[in-house]
Amino acid sequence: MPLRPKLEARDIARTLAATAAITGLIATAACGSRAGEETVAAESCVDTSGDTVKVGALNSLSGTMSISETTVRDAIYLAVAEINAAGGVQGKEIEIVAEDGASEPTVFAEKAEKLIREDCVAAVFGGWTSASRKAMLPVFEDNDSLLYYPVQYEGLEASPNIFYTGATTNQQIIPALDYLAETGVESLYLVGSDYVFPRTANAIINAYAADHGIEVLGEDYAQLGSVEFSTIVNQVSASGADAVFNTLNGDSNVAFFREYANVGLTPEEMPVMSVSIAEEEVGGIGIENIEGQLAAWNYYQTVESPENAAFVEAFKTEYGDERVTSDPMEAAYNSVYLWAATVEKAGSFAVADIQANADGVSFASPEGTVVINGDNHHVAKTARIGEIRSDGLLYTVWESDGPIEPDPFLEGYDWAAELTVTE
Amino acid sequence: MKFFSTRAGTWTGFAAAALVLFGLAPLVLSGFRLGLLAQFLCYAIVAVGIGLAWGRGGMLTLGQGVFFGMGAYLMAMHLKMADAEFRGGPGAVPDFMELAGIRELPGYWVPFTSPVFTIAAILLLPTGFAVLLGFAVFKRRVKGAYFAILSQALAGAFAILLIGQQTLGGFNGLSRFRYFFGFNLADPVNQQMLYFIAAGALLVVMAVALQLRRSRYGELLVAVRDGEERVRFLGYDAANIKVVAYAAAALFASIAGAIFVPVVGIISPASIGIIPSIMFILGVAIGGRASLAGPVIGALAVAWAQTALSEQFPSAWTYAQGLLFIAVIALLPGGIASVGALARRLPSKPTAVEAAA
Amino acid sequence: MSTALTCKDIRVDFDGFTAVDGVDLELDRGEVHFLIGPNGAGKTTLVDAITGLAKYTGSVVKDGEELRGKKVHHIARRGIGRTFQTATVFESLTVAQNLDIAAGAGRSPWSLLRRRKHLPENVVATMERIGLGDAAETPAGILAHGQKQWLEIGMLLVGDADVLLLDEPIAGMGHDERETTGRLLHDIAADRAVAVVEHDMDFMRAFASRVTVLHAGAVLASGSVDEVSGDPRVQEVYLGTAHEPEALDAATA
Amino acid sequence: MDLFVGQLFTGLSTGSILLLAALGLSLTFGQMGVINMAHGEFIMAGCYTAYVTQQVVGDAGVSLLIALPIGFLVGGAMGLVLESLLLRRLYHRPLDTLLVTFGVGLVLQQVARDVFGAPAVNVTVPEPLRGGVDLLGTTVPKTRLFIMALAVVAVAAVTLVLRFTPAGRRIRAVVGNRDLAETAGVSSRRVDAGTFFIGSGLAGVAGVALTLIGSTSPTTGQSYLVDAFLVVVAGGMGRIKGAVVAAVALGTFQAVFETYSTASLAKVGVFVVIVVFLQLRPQGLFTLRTRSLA
Repeated sequence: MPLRPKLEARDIARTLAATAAITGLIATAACGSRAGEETVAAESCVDTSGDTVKVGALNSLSGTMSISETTVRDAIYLAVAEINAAGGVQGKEIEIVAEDGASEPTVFAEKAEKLIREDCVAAVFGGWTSASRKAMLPVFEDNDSLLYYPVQYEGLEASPNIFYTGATTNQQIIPALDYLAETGVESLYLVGSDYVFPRTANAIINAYAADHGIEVLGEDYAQLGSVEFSTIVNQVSASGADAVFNTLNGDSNVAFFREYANVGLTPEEMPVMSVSIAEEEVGGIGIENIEGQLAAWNYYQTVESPENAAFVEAFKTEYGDERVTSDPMEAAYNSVYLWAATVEKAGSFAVADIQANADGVSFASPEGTVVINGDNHHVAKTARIGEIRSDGLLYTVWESDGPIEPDPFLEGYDWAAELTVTE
Repeated sequence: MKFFSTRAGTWTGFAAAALVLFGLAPLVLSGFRLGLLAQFLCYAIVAVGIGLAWGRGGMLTLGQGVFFGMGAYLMAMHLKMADAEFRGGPGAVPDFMELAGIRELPGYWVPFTSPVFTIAAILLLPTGFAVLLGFAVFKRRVKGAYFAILSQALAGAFAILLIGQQTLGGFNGLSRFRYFFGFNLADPVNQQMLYFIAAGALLVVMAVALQLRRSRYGELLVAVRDGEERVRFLGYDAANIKVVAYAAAALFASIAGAIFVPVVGIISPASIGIIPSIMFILGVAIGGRASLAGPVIGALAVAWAQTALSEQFPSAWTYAQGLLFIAVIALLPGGIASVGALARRLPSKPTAVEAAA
Repeated sequence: MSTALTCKDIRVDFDGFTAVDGVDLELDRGEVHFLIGPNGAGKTTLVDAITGLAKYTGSVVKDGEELRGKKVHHIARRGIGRTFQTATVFESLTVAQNLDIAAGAGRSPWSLLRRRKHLPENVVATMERIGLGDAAETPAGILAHGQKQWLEIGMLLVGDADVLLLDEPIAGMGHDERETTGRLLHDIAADRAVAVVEHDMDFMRAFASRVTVLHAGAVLASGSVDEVSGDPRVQEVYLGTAHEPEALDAATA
Repeated sequence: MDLFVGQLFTGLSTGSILLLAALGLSLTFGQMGVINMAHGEFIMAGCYTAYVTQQVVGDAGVSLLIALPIGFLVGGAMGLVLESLLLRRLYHRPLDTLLVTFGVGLVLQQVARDVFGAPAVNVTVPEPLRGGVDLLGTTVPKTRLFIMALAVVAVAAVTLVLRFTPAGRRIRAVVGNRDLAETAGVSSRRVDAGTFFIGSGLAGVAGVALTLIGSTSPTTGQSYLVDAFLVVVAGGMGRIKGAVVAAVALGTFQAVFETYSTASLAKVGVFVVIVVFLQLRPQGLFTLRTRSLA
C-alpha cells in the first residue's frame, strides 16, 4: 500500500531538527554560571524550629554490601535511641530518615541528595565502600551538608563536609606493620582484592618495608568476590615469607583462609595479618580455618572498659544475644555521639558552626576516648592488634600508647613522602 | 495504538512527549527530582537501543553496560581533564591520580583535553567496537543463547578490566566533576540544562530509532529476527543487517553514558557490570521490547519504582524485581505495550495447523 | 532448453556418515525436475549442498561459474533459490513486506534506510501470480498453510531466481491446492529450472518433466516418469523396503 | 618448579570445580536449550543444604556424605518445580527462559538472605579432608582432591545414565529428534522434566562440594555462573565430552595465565580466548552435526 514515504522521511528529519532546536534554545537560554565563577550553594532547608531534628541514615540494605552495612545501621539506631532517651540534642529529639544505598555508588549519590534536598536532614550517617563515599562527596560539598563516615579507609582524603570516624592508614596499617616488625618479621607477602583500598594499602606497605628493611616477596590481587585462591595460595606458600598481609574483602576471605589452612599453612609458621576481618566475618570463614590469625582494628568486642561493657550489653539487649559488635559498628555509634557533642558545643545545627567547633570534641567511646581533629576531620583513635581465638572473638594482643592522631596524608612519615601529595 | 503509527500520530506522540519533558516536568518537579528524571532518561536512551537490537532484531544484548560504560568513561575523562587544567594549568594531573601517586599523565588521557575529540570518541569508539565485535560474532553465526551469554561475559570482563585500571580510578571509578564544557555543575541552572540535554537526546534517539524501524531496513531486521537463515537464502548477508542494529544500540548506550556522567556525578565499574546490564533489560521487557515507546516507558517505570519502593522496602524490592521478570516474560512477553493489542484479539486461534510431513 | 545448473560428483559427509555419495545432476530451464527417493536418500542434503548450507566435495556450476565454497547469500544472489520442508516465511511481516524483502537483495544501504515508497512492480505482479493479490497487508503468519508455500515460491520469483529448489512444496495441501501449485510450477518453469523434492507420487506423475531417483545418497535412476517407474531397481526400493510408509501411502493415495 | 607442578594441579582442580558447576548446565542448556540463570542459585541451595545438614547431624564427615544425595534431591526438586511451573511454556523461547530464570535467581537469593541472613555461614570441613597431601613436591589440599574425584564420579554417572539406562536412552532420543521420539511413544514432557531434575540435582551436588573450599552465602552461586556458562558455550551444545575438555582447558589456562599476570587479567583473557575460539569453531568444541535450520 503506497503511503507517502518521502514525506515520512522528511517528517522524521523535521522532528529531529525541531527537537535539536528546542533543546538548543532552552539549553542556551538556561545557561548558568561558567567555570571559575563562584556559585552560591543551594540554601539549606534544614528546619530546627520544632522539637525534633532530622538526620539521615544511608546504608546498603540490599545488594552485596548489605551484609556489612546493616550492622552499621543497627549501631546508628542504637546511638540515636540512647541520645533521645537522655534528652536529645539541644533538647530536640533526633528523628532518623532511613535510605537504602543498594550497594551502588550512584544510588548513594542519589539518596544523599534526596536526604539533603528533600528531607532537609541536618547530617547524614553512613556509607561503607570508598566508592560510595567518593560518589557522595561532591553531593555533600555542593550542597554544603555533613556526612559522618564510619569505616576504616585508605586515607588521602579530607573534605570539610565529611567527618571520618573510622581509622585512616596511620591508625591501622602502620601500627599493624610496626607490630609485625616488632615480632621479627623480615619478609611479607601481600594479598588483596583488586580495588582501591588494597592497592593504596600495599603502596604504603611497600614504602614502609623499603624503609624498615622488610622484603616484600610478592603482591597478588584477586578479583572482588573471587573464590578461586589456589594459585595465590600456592605462590604464597612457595615464597616462604615470614607473614602475609591480607587486604581481601568479603567472601574472598572465606575461600582464601580455607585454602590457606588446607595446604597446611599455620599462624605459627606464617601468620596472616588482616585489616578487613572483624567479628562478623569470623563465623563464615570457620573458626578452625582462622584461629590464631591476626587482625588490625581500633575496637574489638572484647575491649575491657566500662563504656564497652555498656555498649555491648545495650546492643545485645536491642538486637539479640547472638549478635556481635565490631569496629565499623562502634565507629558508627561514635559518629552519632560525636555529632551530638559538636552540636551541643556549637549550640547550633548549622554546618558552618559545626565545622568551626569540631576541633577537640571528644567522646568516651567503647574503644577509649576519641577526639575530632579539626584540621582533617578525622578522629584520634587507639590502634589494636587482635588475635582470633576459638570462641570466634578477637582479643587484643597489642595496643598503641593512647590515641594516635589521624594523619590521612601520612605527612608525618618521611618514608611516605613519595606516596602522598597534599592538595 | 494504530493511531500512533500514522503520520499525524507520530507527530502527536512526539509533540506530547516534548511537551511533558520540556514543559510539564520542569514546572512540577523540584531540582532534585528533575535531576533524578534526567538520570532515568539516560536509562531510557539505553532502552531504546535494546528495543531495537532485541525487540526488533532478536539479539539479546546482555552487555549494554559495556557501551554505556565506554560513553560514560570517555566523558568522565574529559571532565576530569578539564578540571585538572582549570586548577593546575595545561598538563596537570587529575586529582584522583595525584592521590594515587600518579605524577605523569598517562598518554591515552592527553587527547581528552579536547572537547571535540571527546565527543567524536563518544560517538565513534563504542560504535566501532560494536561493529568489530558484531562482525566477529555474527559472521560466524554465533547467535541466540550463545550471543546472549557472550555479551554477558563481555560485560563481566569489561568491569573487571576497569577495576584493575588505576589510571581510570579503579573500583572507585571517576567522580567529582566540577565543570561541564565550561559550565559549573554545582549551579542549579546548569543542572537543569543537563536535564534538557538528556530529554532532547532521548527524543532524537527515538526519532532515529523510528526511522530505522519504518525503513526497509527495519522490515529486514524483523525478517532476520524471525528467520535468519531464510534471509540468507534470499541473498542477504544477515550479519551486516544485525551489525547495524547492534552498533546503533551501542551508540545509543554510549550517548546515554556520556550524559549520565555529568548528571549523576560518578561512573564506576559497579554501574556497568553484569547485573546492571541485565537490569537494563528489565525495563525493556516490561514496557514491551518490540515497540518504540514501550522500552522508554518501561525503563522510566522501573527506575522510578526502584527509587520509590527501595526506600521503604529494600528486601521487598528485590522480590518485586524478580517477580516482575518472571511475570512479564512468562505471561506478557509483549510487555505493557501489548496489553491493548492482547485485549483486542483475545479469542486468538492457532494460526495454521502444522501438517505432518 | 539450456542447462542452468550442473552438479558433478557431489559428496557430503556427516562425521563419517556419507549422506550424499557422488551425485551428478543437471537442471535444465523449462523443466520441472522431480527428485524422489526414500527418507534418508539424501534429497534435502543435496539441496543443502547446492545452496551452500552443507559442506561437500565435487562441483556445482551455474552458467559457467563454480559455486562450491561460496557463502549462502552469495549463492542466492547468483539466482539459486530454495524453499524448506516447513514453509519459512516471515510471520510477523505482511505478504507485501515478505515479497519486498525478497525482491531487494541488491538494494543499496541508502535505499534500505529509507521507507518504501511504493511496492515494486514485480512484487505486485508476483502477488497476483501466486494468488495473494488481495492479501498484501495480511501478516504472513495467519495465511493458510498452502498460501504460505505459494508465498515462499513467490519470494523466489521476485528475487529473480532462475534455479528454484523446492522442498516438498505441496506438503499439507488439499487436492485443489495441489493442482494450482502444479500448474504454477509449470508456469514459472517456462524460463527457469525448477527442481522439486517430493514424496507424493501422484503429484510427481502429473507434473514431472523429468525425474531423478536417489537412494542411499546416490542416483538410482533418471529420466522421464515412464522410464523411471518402469525401472526394476526403483520398484525394489519403493516396494521392497518396509521402512518407507509415507511413500507407499502416497503412491496409493 | 614446585610452583609449576602446583599450577598444573591447580588447573586441573579449577577445571574440576568449573566442571561440577557446568555439568548440570550442559544437560539443561545443551540438551534442552534452556538457559537457566537460576542454576547458580541451585548451587547455592546445595551449599545451604550442606550447612543445614551439618547443623542437624553435627559430625562434619557424616553430614557431608548425607548432604551429597540430599543436595541432589533439593536441587533436583527445585529444578522440577521451575520446569513444570514456568519453563514448560517457554521451550520455544530460549532467550526468555534466560530472563525468567534470572528473576527466579533474584527471588531465591533474597529468600536465602531472609532465611539464613546475609553474612556467610560456615560449613566445617570434615577432619579427614583437612590439610594437604604431598604430591610431586607440592602440597595439594585434600578438599580439592575430593572435588576432583567427585567431578570424575559425576561425569561417569551422567555418562552411564545417558548410555545405559532406559531413562537415559529416552533423554538422548528426545535430544536427537523430539518429534520422532514422540511418535515412538516417548513422552518428551516427562523426559524434559527428568532431564531438568538431573541437571539441577547436579547443581545441588556441586553446591554441597563447593562448601569445602568456598563461602556459603546468598550470592555464592553467582560467582560460578558465568564461568560455567562459558564452559558450556566453549564445549559445544549438549556434549558432556565438550564440557569436560572445555572446563579443564579453561581452568588450566586461567591458572597458568594468573601465574604470569593477575587474576583479573586472567578473567579478561579467558573471555578473549573464547571469542577467538568461537571464530574458529562457532558451535563449540564438539557439535552434533544436524541439517536442521536452526
